[in-house]
Amino acid sequence: MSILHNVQDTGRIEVIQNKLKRENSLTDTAFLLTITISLFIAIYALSIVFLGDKGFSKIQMFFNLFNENAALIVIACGLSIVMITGSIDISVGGSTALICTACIVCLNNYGFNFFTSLMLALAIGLTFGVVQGFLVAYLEIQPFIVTLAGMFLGRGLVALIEVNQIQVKNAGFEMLSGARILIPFLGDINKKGVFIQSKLEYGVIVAIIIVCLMYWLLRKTSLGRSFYAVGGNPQSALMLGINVKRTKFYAHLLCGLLAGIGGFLYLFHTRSGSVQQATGLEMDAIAASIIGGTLLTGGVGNIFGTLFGVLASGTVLLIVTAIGSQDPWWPQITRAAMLCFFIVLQSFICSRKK
Amino acid sequence: MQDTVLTMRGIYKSFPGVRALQNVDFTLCEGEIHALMGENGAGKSTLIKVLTGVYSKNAGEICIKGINKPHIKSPQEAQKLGISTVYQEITLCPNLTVAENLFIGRTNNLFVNWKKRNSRAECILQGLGIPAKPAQQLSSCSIAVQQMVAIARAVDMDCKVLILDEPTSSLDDQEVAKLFALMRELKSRGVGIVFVTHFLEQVYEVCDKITVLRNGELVGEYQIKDLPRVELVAKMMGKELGDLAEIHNKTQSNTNDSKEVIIETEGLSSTSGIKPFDFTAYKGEVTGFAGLLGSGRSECVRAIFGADKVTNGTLRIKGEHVNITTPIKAMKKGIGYLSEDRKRDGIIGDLSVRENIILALQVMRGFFKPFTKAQAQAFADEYISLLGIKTASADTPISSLSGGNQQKVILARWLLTHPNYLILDEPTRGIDIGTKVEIQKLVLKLASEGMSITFISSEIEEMLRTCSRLIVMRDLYVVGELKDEDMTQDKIMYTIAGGETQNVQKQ
Amino acid sequence: GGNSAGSEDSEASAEPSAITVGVVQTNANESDWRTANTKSFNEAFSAAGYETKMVFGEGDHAKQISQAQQLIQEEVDYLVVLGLQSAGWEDVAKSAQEAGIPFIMADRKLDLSEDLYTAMVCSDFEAEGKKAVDWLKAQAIDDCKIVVLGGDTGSSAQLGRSKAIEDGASANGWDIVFNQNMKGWDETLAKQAVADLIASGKEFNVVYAENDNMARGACDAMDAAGITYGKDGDVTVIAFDANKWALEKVLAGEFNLDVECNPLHGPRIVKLINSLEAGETVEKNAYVDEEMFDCDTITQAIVDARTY
Amino acid sequence: MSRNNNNLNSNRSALVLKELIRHRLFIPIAFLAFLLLINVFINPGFLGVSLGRDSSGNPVLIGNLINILNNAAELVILAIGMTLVTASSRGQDISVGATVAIAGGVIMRVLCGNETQPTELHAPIIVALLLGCLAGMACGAFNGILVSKFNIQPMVATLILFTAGRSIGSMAMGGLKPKAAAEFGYYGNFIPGFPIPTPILITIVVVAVTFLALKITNLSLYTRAVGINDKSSSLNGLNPALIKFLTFVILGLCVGIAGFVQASRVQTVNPYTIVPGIEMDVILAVALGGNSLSGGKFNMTGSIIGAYTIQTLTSMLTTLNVNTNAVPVFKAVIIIMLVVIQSPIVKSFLGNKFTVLKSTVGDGKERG
Ligand SMILES: Nc1ncnc2c1ncn2[C@@H]1O[C@H](COP(=O)(O)OP(=O)(O)OP(=O)(O)O)[C@@H](O)[C@H]1O
Ligand SMILES: Nc1ncnc2c1ncn2[C@@H]1O[C@H](COP(=O)(O)OP(=O)(O)OP(=O)(O)O)[C@@H](O)[C@H]1O
Ligand SMILES: [Mg+2]
Ligand SMILES: [Mg+2]
Repeated sequence: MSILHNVQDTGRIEVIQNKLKRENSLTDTAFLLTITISLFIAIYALSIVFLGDKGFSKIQMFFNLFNENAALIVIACGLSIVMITGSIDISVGGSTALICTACIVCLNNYGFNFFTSLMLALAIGLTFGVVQGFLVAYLEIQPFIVTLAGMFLGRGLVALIEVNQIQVKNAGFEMLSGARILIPFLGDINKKGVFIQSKLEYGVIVAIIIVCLMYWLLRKTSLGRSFYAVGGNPQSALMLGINVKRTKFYAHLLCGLLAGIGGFLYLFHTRSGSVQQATGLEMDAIAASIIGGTLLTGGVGNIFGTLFGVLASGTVLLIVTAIGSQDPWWPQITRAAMLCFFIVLQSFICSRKK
Repeated sequence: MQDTVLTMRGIYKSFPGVRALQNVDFTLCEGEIHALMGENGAGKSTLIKVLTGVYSKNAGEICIKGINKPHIKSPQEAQKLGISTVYQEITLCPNLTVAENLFIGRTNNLFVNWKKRNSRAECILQGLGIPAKPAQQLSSCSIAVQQMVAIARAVDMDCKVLILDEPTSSLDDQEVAKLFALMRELKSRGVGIVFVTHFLEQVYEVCDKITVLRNGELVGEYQIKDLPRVELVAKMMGKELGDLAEIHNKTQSNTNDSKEVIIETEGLSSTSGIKPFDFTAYKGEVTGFAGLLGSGRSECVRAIFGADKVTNGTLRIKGEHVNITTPIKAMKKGIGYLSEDRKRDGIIGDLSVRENIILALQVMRGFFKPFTKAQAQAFADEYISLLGIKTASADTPISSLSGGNQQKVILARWLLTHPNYLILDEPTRGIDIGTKVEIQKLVLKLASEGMSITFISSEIEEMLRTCSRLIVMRDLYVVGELKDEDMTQDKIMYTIAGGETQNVQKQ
Repeated sequence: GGNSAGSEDSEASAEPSAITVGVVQTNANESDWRTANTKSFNEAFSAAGYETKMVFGEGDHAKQISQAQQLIQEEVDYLVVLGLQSAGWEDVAKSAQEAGIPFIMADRKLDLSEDLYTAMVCSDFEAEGKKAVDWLKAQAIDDCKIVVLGGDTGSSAQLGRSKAIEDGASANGWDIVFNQNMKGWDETLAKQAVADLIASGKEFNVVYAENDNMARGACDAMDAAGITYGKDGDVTVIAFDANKWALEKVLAGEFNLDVECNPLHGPRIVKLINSLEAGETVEKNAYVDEEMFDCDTITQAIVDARTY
Repeated sequence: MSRNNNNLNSNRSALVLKELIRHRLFIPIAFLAFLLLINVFINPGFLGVSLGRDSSGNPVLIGNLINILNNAAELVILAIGMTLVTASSRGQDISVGATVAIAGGVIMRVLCGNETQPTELHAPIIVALLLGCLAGMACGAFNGILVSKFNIQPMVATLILFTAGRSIGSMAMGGLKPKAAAEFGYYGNFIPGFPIPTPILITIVVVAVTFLALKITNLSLYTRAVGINDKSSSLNGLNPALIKFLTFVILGLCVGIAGFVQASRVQTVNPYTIVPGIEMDVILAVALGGNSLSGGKFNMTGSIIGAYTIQTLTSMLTTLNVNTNAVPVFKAVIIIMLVVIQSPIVKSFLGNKFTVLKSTVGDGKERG
């Protein structure tokens, strides 16, 4: 573009350049990510110092944070993506419950194995994603309502398939899900003096791979960037030549797919299914995304932030449990108070930055 | 002599209650800059949006570079066909970086190479002298820079047709000059350019041909040399233009008015960063704030209105010391403020024209005293006819009016409150020449009736015509005050360039 | 050998520290039964000088599992689990075993193979239901039309009690006119359901409510519609749990039958832990004994003896 | 001449019909009517209302319709508040279920003190009602401050009380689960001697007050203005933060009243299970009434109709003995159906079809 160089004007640049000095070069996304990571590190470090005797000094405790939250990490990734696109999906808890029950029924009664049940889980997740994506993107129905219907549908279908609680009775699957990665040289000595080696579930590896994959997708592919554009301002995105409808559709599809994977990890971890399975999972995932610096208004968010969001909210839960209480109401209230602290702090820092 | 790149034939487009385009033809040749002119609401933006697939047309044919009836269903397809567009409202994504805004949606590449992208962007930004970093988030740039980025994006595309819908509305002279140089360069490379603006001088400076629209219908296509200004204006308005000289005369007589002080500030400053300033407004006088883009004109008046938090200084209204912390207090004291960014700070999109008109007065009346529907309708009808607002009905949502008509609605809103002191921050931005003159006349009429008015505009002539005193600003400081014979373009330029700050003068 | 020596050492050094018992409870006050249950743990353990660490799953199965894992990391001496769901506890049991923490199930039996848990203190919900069914059979009501108000779907109490009445109905030719699970074991929904039922003109003469609270809700609805119930009424009311206030209702003839479901697990677990500490072997699969109270035979003394 | 007139008339009636169909409330009302019709079809006595007597001999109205109107009380009251919150803050309050638990808990504590089976009320009922409303409004204020002062999105802000509310309710009751004396039950059931269920009367009063308030104040204009564009609103002298705050407090008041009615129904409260999942139903009611969940304009009547639609549906499915856990499937199907026909895209698609149809019919007439 030679012509661009022809038009030079340096005088004006200087005038406005001092304006630029005031402006932070960090984008909103990067800024919120930094907050989340530092918050997580801070609270975990504090728990080690003050609650070390409640298990926080153990390495396994840290690994458990991952073991218990692998599914949530994957699901929250999906939610972050739809939230970045300016949409929402509250059906993930329902679809997780459906996946668990459907897979168990098939594993136990229809001779499914690990692989075919995985395919089933993906198919269910994808179906949710595709249908919801279609309704949201192409029929322009409010995502909250569409996915609320999805949530109802998922939970309701569980009851139609199997009202009872069920458990996986499939040797192959049980063997695989019981397998653990033993981490060499790491472990804790318990108070009876026994050395217990640290273990990591295979689901965690899947979750980490997915986090990296999604990070790459959001950062390095044009689809990922259009998620941000559409979330930032759909009207502008359209004018910039982005196929807004298709982008929204893909976001929901991806979220559905990740809910499928997450649901399967959930099953892989708990090996059980019921109507009540994963109640409130959607809210946990949304909370984690938000703590991770994804804005519900769209356009801002980062997958690593989401990962740390899950870890941070998981740590909060650990802390609440570790402190314990005779009165049943304190844990939830403490948890909410910490959530409140996170959210207010984030908004405070954001407004200070502006 | 030239090949046509674009022909539109018999375009029809209607919105609920409005016929925006009726049987419009438009032809664009290679290497030509073609002005699309018309009053507010004439249908210029609509024609452009039909062309780029934002709206689907009701009837008509489009032919691009020999492809008959190309399938343009979305801006994306328009881009693929070599049409690149800068829309009237800045249409970029505020949450992305400058570099991304330059490139997103343009390639079919699945992957993004950030390094390459940023260095390319750096190159483009530097080439155009846009003071922004590629990795900077767009929302942290000023409006003008955003507009330049939008232009840079459109220009950088390898296009056959470039459409610029009022690209200059928030640019200053140097930036406009830069843009024109760019347009000429592109023209010489055979790109056809559609240029929409309300600045007649700009049209005559760069354009080759003019197509005039009026009320959604085609008036005609003219060579620039065949159409003198006066005639162009007449064509746009469908009638002869009122005499501008007449306006000026009135202004002169204004200065002799009684000198009752309405507003007086002393060392006022606000959180927006404006430096302490002194300012006095007299009854029946039109004052103006002049300065370059971003010099803090808006900030001054916002501080008076209480729109930004005042940090220091005092404000007296009619000699009485008042403490204005919120707009409502200012309104109750008889101040009105028509804000600069119409879309963001002015209109309330989904509310009807009627509700938009009565809003400010209603708020002043209080929470428990709503107007009856009949009262509200009466107010709305009065001002719709007074200002000649083009709207299907008072029930139409304001967002479906054209930019200029929206502006009139907002003006009506403030006139309805009958303020003693009315601040008009860029009331003429994006408004056609006819309306501009009307608004200027209105300002003078109001002033002659005793209202004190502050009129801010990026067009210095406009201010010279209407204002009897000018406050000149630079870099958030008030650097001078000009009146009577000092009020010439040169003098203003000189003051902006080298005048001393108010504070320094005092010492 | 080495292991036990190590444990003796640490016990010796940490002599003053009391036994800590980690309890994974379901929900906090889901019903009067649960409140009594929680109280029983707290009182019995503090009386025995144990330190109690109770956590609440708040209706979230996965949360319960992670809480249990955390208690294992925290190295409680005993782990008592009242699972929201019976499935999915294998990993927890294995971790506990590996860490040498005895795993005790309470309230409902979990799906675990025998080698994974130490003992259980559970109610046999199906047996409870069967008692009620047998009693109903003995009443010889002709043309039984039963309304079943079930508890939280999928909880083992609901499953067992519902199964008993469903089996009973098909065996005895009774007619179940309504069979729904009410979320949360609560009065309100039960009342609404029965009111809707009455309004739509369905006839019934037995209410089989799977806990006291729901029975009370059903009675409220019948009151409002002027339907008589209880001892001399048109509708026979069967309830479960047998809280004190419910027994008062049985005594007053408002409920016909209340089947006990004993929430007092605390003392039993203390006994269990004591024998484990003493190195005795305990019986793995012992169900809690439970009675039932009939409005014809109940006495004031029985009601007074009830502590919860 | 007369033929001409006829033509005009038929044209006009066609126009009226078209207007009717275009009306924002057409689909919600039509759908409610459709549901009621199905109910009548299944159970011909559905619409019947009979005068019965309760066990103490007082006259009471019995019937499915009465039950629906009765049971919808909380939903309707909450939907009113939620509509305003949605309009002003462009988001929804998902904590209403949890805050109803708080309000209910406070009311029970006030009425029963620390006893589990109190024979008489510890405080006048009006005091309990006021304190309950106060508790609700305090929760609303908390949410309101987060939303308006800290600029947190409503769904995120209310996530906090959504998490804690039920526990706070339990704390307010001191972990007890008392049952209040019978006279407290008048407000959730019947006032002796008066056959219409009290919740219906309360709903009527709340709805009437709402519409009156919308008429004699600028609440409607202000909420919409703030919801559509809060920057412009503030430059027009409005205080967007205050108005958002106000709508949350109003919702809090609704929560207090709903908690009162709900507690009175069985004279006890289980904070963990009171009004389970009602937040979703309330939001649904707002959406089914044709309101956009992204704020701005609102339609109060629509929300109220939406609330009754949901209650009719729930009620219908219970009496049909559909498994409670499978009920959501039907709800989901119906929601999707309803939102799909209400979606602007589908509407305009059908609208095009409709005009084409009309114009051909009109042509035919003209020729005839
Ligand atoms: N989305 C819309 N919905 C309804 N009416 C619209 C819409 N967009 C434009 N119009 C109407 O179409 C007409 C033409 O508007 P348009 O924006 O094309 O005017 P314009 O010539 O660009 O004016 P301006 O110079 O003020 O920008 C106006 O009367 C306007 O009210
Ligand atoms: N020298 C400066 N240093 C820092 N910030 C500045 C400087 N000059 C302007 N700004 C900022 O740039 C922005 C634009 O300024 P403002 O809108 O007041 O300009 P203006 O004179 O009203 O011009 P216009 O209305 O034509 O845009 C403001 O946020 C202002 O604070
Ligand atoms: Mg335009
Ligand atoms: Mg300005």
